[in-house]
Amino acid sequence: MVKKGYFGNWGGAFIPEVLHQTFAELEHHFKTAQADPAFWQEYVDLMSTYSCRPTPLTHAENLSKHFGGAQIYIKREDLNHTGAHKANNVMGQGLLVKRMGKTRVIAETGAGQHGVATATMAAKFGFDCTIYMGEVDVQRQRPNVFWMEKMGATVVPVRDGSRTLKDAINEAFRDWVTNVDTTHYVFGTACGPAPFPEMVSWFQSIVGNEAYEQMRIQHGKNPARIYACVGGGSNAMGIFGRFLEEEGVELIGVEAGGKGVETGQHAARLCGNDASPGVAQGYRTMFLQNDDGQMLETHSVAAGLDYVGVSPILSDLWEQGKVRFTAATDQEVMDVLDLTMKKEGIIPALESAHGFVQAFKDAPEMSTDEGIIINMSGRGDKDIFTIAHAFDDPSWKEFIVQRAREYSK
Amino acid sequence: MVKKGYFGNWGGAFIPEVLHQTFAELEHHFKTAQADPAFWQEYVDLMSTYSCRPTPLTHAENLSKHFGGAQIYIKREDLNHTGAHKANNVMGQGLLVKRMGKTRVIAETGAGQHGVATATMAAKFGFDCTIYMGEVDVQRQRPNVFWMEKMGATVVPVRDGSRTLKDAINEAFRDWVTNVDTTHYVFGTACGPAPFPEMVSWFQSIVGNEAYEQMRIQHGKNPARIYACVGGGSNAMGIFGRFLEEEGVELIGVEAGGKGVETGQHAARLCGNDASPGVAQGYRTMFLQNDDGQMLETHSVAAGLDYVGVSPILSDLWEQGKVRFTAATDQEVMDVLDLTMKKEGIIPALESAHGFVQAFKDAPEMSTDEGIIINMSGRGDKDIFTIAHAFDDPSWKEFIVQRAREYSK
Amino acid sequence: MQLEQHLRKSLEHKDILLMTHIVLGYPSFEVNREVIRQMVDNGVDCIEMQIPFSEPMADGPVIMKANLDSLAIGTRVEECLAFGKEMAATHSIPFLYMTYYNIIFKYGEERFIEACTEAGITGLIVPDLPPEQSEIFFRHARERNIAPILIYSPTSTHERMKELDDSGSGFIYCVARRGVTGKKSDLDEDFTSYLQRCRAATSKPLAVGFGIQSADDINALRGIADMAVIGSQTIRLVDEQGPEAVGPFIAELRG
Amino acid sequence: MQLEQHLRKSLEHKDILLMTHIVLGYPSFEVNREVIRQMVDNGVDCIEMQIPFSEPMADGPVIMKANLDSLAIGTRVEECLAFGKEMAATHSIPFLYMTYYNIIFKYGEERFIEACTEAGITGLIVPDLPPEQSEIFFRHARERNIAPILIYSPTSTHERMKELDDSGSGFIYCVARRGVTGKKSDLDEDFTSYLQRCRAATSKPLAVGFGIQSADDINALRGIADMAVIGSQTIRLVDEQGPEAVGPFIAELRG
Ligand SMILES: Cc1ncc(COP(=O)(O)O)c(C=O)c1O
Ligand SMILES: Cc1ncc(COP(=O)(O)O)c(C=O)c1O
Repeated sequence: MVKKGYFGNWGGAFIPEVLHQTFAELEHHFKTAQADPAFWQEYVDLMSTYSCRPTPLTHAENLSKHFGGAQIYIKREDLNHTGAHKANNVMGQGLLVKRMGKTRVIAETGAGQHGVATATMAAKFGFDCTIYMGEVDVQRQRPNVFWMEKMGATVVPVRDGSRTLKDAINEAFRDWVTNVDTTHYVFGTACGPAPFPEMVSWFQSIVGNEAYEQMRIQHGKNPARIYACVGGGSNAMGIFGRFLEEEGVELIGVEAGGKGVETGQHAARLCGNDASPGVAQGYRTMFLQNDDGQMLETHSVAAGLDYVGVSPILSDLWEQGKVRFTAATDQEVMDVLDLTMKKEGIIPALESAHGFVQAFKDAPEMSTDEGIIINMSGRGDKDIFTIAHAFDDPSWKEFIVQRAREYSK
Repeated sequence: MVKKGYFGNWGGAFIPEVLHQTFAELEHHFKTAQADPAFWQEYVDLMSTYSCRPTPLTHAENLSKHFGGAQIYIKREDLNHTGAHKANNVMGQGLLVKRMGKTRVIAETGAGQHGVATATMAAKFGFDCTIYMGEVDVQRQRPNVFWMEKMGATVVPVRDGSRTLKDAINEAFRDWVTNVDTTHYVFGTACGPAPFPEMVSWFQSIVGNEAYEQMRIQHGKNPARIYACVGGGSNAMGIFGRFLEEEGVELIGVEAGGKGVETGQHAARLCGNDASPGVAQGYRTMFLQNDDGQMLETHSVAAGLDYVGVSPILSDLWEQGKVRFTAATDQEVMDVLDLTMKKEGIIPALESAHGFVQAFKDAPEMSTDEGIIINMSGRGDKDIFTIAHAFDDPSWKEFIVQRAREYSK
Repeated sequence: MQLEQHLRKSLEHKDILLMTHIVLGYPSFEVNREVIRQMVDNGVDCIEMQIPFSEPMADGPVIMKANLDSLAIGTRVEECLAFGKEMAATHSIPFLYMTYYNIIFKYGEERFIEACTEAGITGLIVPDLPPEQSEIFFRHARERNIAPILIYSPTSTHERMKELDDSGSGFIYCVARRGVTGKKSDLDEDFTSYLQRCRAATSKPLAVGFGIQSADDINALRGIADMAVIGSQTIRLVDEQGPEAVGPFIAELRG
Repeated sequence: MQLEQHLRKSLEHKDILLMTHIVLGYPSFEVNREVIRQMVDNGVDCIEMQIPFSEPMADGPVIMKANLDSLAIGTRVEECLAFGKEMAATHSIPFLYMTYYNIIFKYGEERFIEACTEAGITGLIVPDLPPEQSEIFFRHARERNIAPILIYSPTSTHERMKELDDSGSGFIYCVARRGVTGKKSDLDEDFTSYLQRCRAATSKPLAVGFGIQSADDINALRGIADMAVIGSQTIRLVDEQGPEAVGPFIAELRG
């Protein structure tokens, strides 16, 4: 028998005692909500009136023709309110927070997407909100910080450790253990202590449920393959969920290959050789760590994939061979971004573009009556500072320099 | 009898002879498409798989409570692909271009939204694309220029006249008369020579059609009032259309009051005293012009409202007293933006925020069982450079200066 | 018929006429005056004086800039009308106004035509006013013997040309190619067959404009057109070499 | 029962015991050695040595920084184990390791406990390891007489306290308040009733930690707790005044 909160060898809830009671309550409310069809209906209604669910499934005809193989479909999580799938999880947790009677939410954020989504949800539900964000990420994602603050949230730059996502998580936990009575920690991905992996995956399952129906209508049958980028794993779990038990649907998770999985500068947990089983940030999974169990620095052009751990549910699916894992390098991501914009007029987030990379590698080998879905977890136009920078765009640089000149006067 | 292409005293097609034939063809294809239910179905299908139509109608419960009057509903055009209602018009015209067998599209753009939408459509349909944009706007909207270019479009900065929207329109016409055989000019709003005002309004009517149904379901009856900002007038025509013949629905168009309608620094055509009937850019309407008929400079914090003319259809509705026109100042817009973000977690475009201003003035006086709709024509997060600047945000400035320092090295 | 008759008379002893173009108030009325004098002295047959407009949609960069610069130094419509009157009184060739419709519309169509009559102006070129769009304007113009000049383009069908012929008078302005003023046109085979189409549609004299820049261009028009229109080229010349360069340039064109 | 017996013996002639905390390798093992010597010499009853971890989630800024700085200069787990062995051999008081679970997990739970036994370590504090999460760890620890110290918090219910009591041994570490290490706690009425709840749930000695900083704090614990834990305060002291300040500080605490 698998232990509560575990997925095979992975998961669990490695939490300080002070959180024990709050996790018990969270678990209780989550399970009650899960068993209550009215809750899910409330969630779906909220998402369809406040965000734009169901999000479309776009048949990328030009890309399909370009590669001459599989029919490529793109699940458009970019069209969610706040621009990414993060909204699904956050709004769902918002409803739970209301049920739990708490008045304050906190969250970690890397790319800033989850922070913006949480600040948005807090504004909508009238919660106080504090967002923890590594100082490095605050610097590279200033626009997101601006919006979070405008939405009424307090953004706390985290100056410890690698000053990125994992440090923001640690800091959020420190807040939580201090303010546990009033506060819910809105975990941003399918990681962390149980029940977060399961709960986040449950809220995100709305993506796969929609895609399943849409694919039947638009393609007439199940997809042969489904691609999703894997940071913490929430968008992947979201789209994979409904298809896990379907025959003949291959699921592919794409991790951040950074400068190459052989360089050590990446965030490939399940497809490289640098990760090993470990326990940190409250859960057991494959971590990028050294022999002593100290976490390593990671690298990706996509802040949202730049993380040491991965969903324990995905570690389990990996171990069972139910999901194939690959990596996309920063360079491949930029190339694919370029192609996708030019061919389809669609701007994937840097994170999402990782899924596109592998899909584009595989599509030409497939037959034209097979369909594949790429989960486009978010939109890239929020990443203008990163993307314009990565493309080394001269007029962008000139624009920034000129703006700065005005501000320095 | 009203003349073809006229709306009361307004409209017409004041075009150089070289365009006569192409307008005849455009008119023909438009009328054929309009009479063909399959065309509209193709359009709706495209919009629901490529963009996310129907866009939601969000009940802004917090704002409604805050003002204690009418129930405020927000029509979420911000959730369209590319972030504004502009996509509706552009994708519709894209389908017409395909029917006409042309291979190249051009467009003017002010805020950049219409340019981005057109570049996106061109990428999707495989058209060549050139976007004309006033040099002033190129400078203030560089991120949009970056995306247009990445989507494969050529962006031409227009250095004549006031170097803003109207000059971009003139330049687009110059291109069109030169390349009329291959090229369609994707006019961005419900202005310009006939059949553009009618055609753009037709494509945008999808907004009001949806809102009509959604309001019945969510509010149980028609709204008492509907608010929309008015630049050229396309989003206003879009949401007003379905309700024009409905009893008891007041329609309110909100123009750019800039620094105040009494200061001369505004773009209030229908609600101030500075405009008079005129003919320019191919159509007859109320223009901001001097006694000689020379166009005046306009001002608005919202580039998309910063325009001398207005839809001839709206001039007609104004003359008939069927739409009430008011103005919102730059300052009112910033205040309302702040409130809306904090209360609802929603970021209206600066343009759209004009509609919110008037709605918030009126709502407290209304009864709680009345409903109002605000058309949120676009999202504000694309305007980060303008909004952060307008809020005079110190950490934003610091961020820009620091970025520039890296680029100046 | 005043204008057409005038042109036909000139055509009795010339195989091709020359119409030139200036933008009023650019760079100044004084320079306009001098340029016109040199044009008339060197055998120009007809002059179109453009009243500047802030939105010169059908003009290319040279004329557009002249429009905007003229307005920038404060040129007013009344001044243009007064200047036109002075020119018509001073010189014996026909003078026309070219402008965009809004200038006329805003001034009042009847009032504007009245002013033309008073000034001795013989024709009006309004590139953004197709005949369908203002019945009043065309009626008044014809009643007052001010020729509304209509424009043919290579994209015009035969039917359209006939229609335009019915509404216009004075002459037909054939634009040599698609596009705006100022860029050189290829006067090639396609062009010749286009002009044949024009000739077949109207019995009015044919003027050809857009990109006519040299004696060679004018020679190419001899026999197929009745009048050549020099637009942007003289503006460029004045910009670069001053008004005194205009006389020799025209003389050279006249051959 | 080794550790608990040891503490009970000490409690026979002291009304409250003192446990102190150091982060291994911070600022260096040499300083650790000196600090421990001074602690022992001045009457500390028990020392928890923290093996640094890169993600010290339950620690406040002072101890967190010490963890990260120690790792930054290259501190390895093996070194920590060797140092612990040296200390246990040198001094006669009980030594514990405090660390996060991943250090133990990665080392191998059995192997780690083996190493503790060999080093003469008597207890283990693992703040992110609730008893449910590793049956193996708790079983092995108890078998090898290494006390797994469990933690009570003000949010723990009576049932939970009983459960924890069943799995832990040595003593119960009662955290004085919600939050992380390093900030002062109010030892007020709520706190007293919390400690009464703790006492009712276990017969093990009660240690109180988190924000205990002064002789006054320790006095407040007399009679309601068995051991006071000084954490961040000595690290601050060493940072600011050097290791030689530790002896006098402890002496003063002991009163
Ligand atoms: C757009 C987008 N996609 C993907 C991710 C990665 O998260 P996950 O793997 O949980 O979907 C992020 C995280 O910030 C994101 O912003
Ligand atoms: C978001 C948005 N709203 C409104 C407008 C104004 O245009 P219209 O009046 O045609 O809706 C624009 C124009 O760029 C826009 O971008």
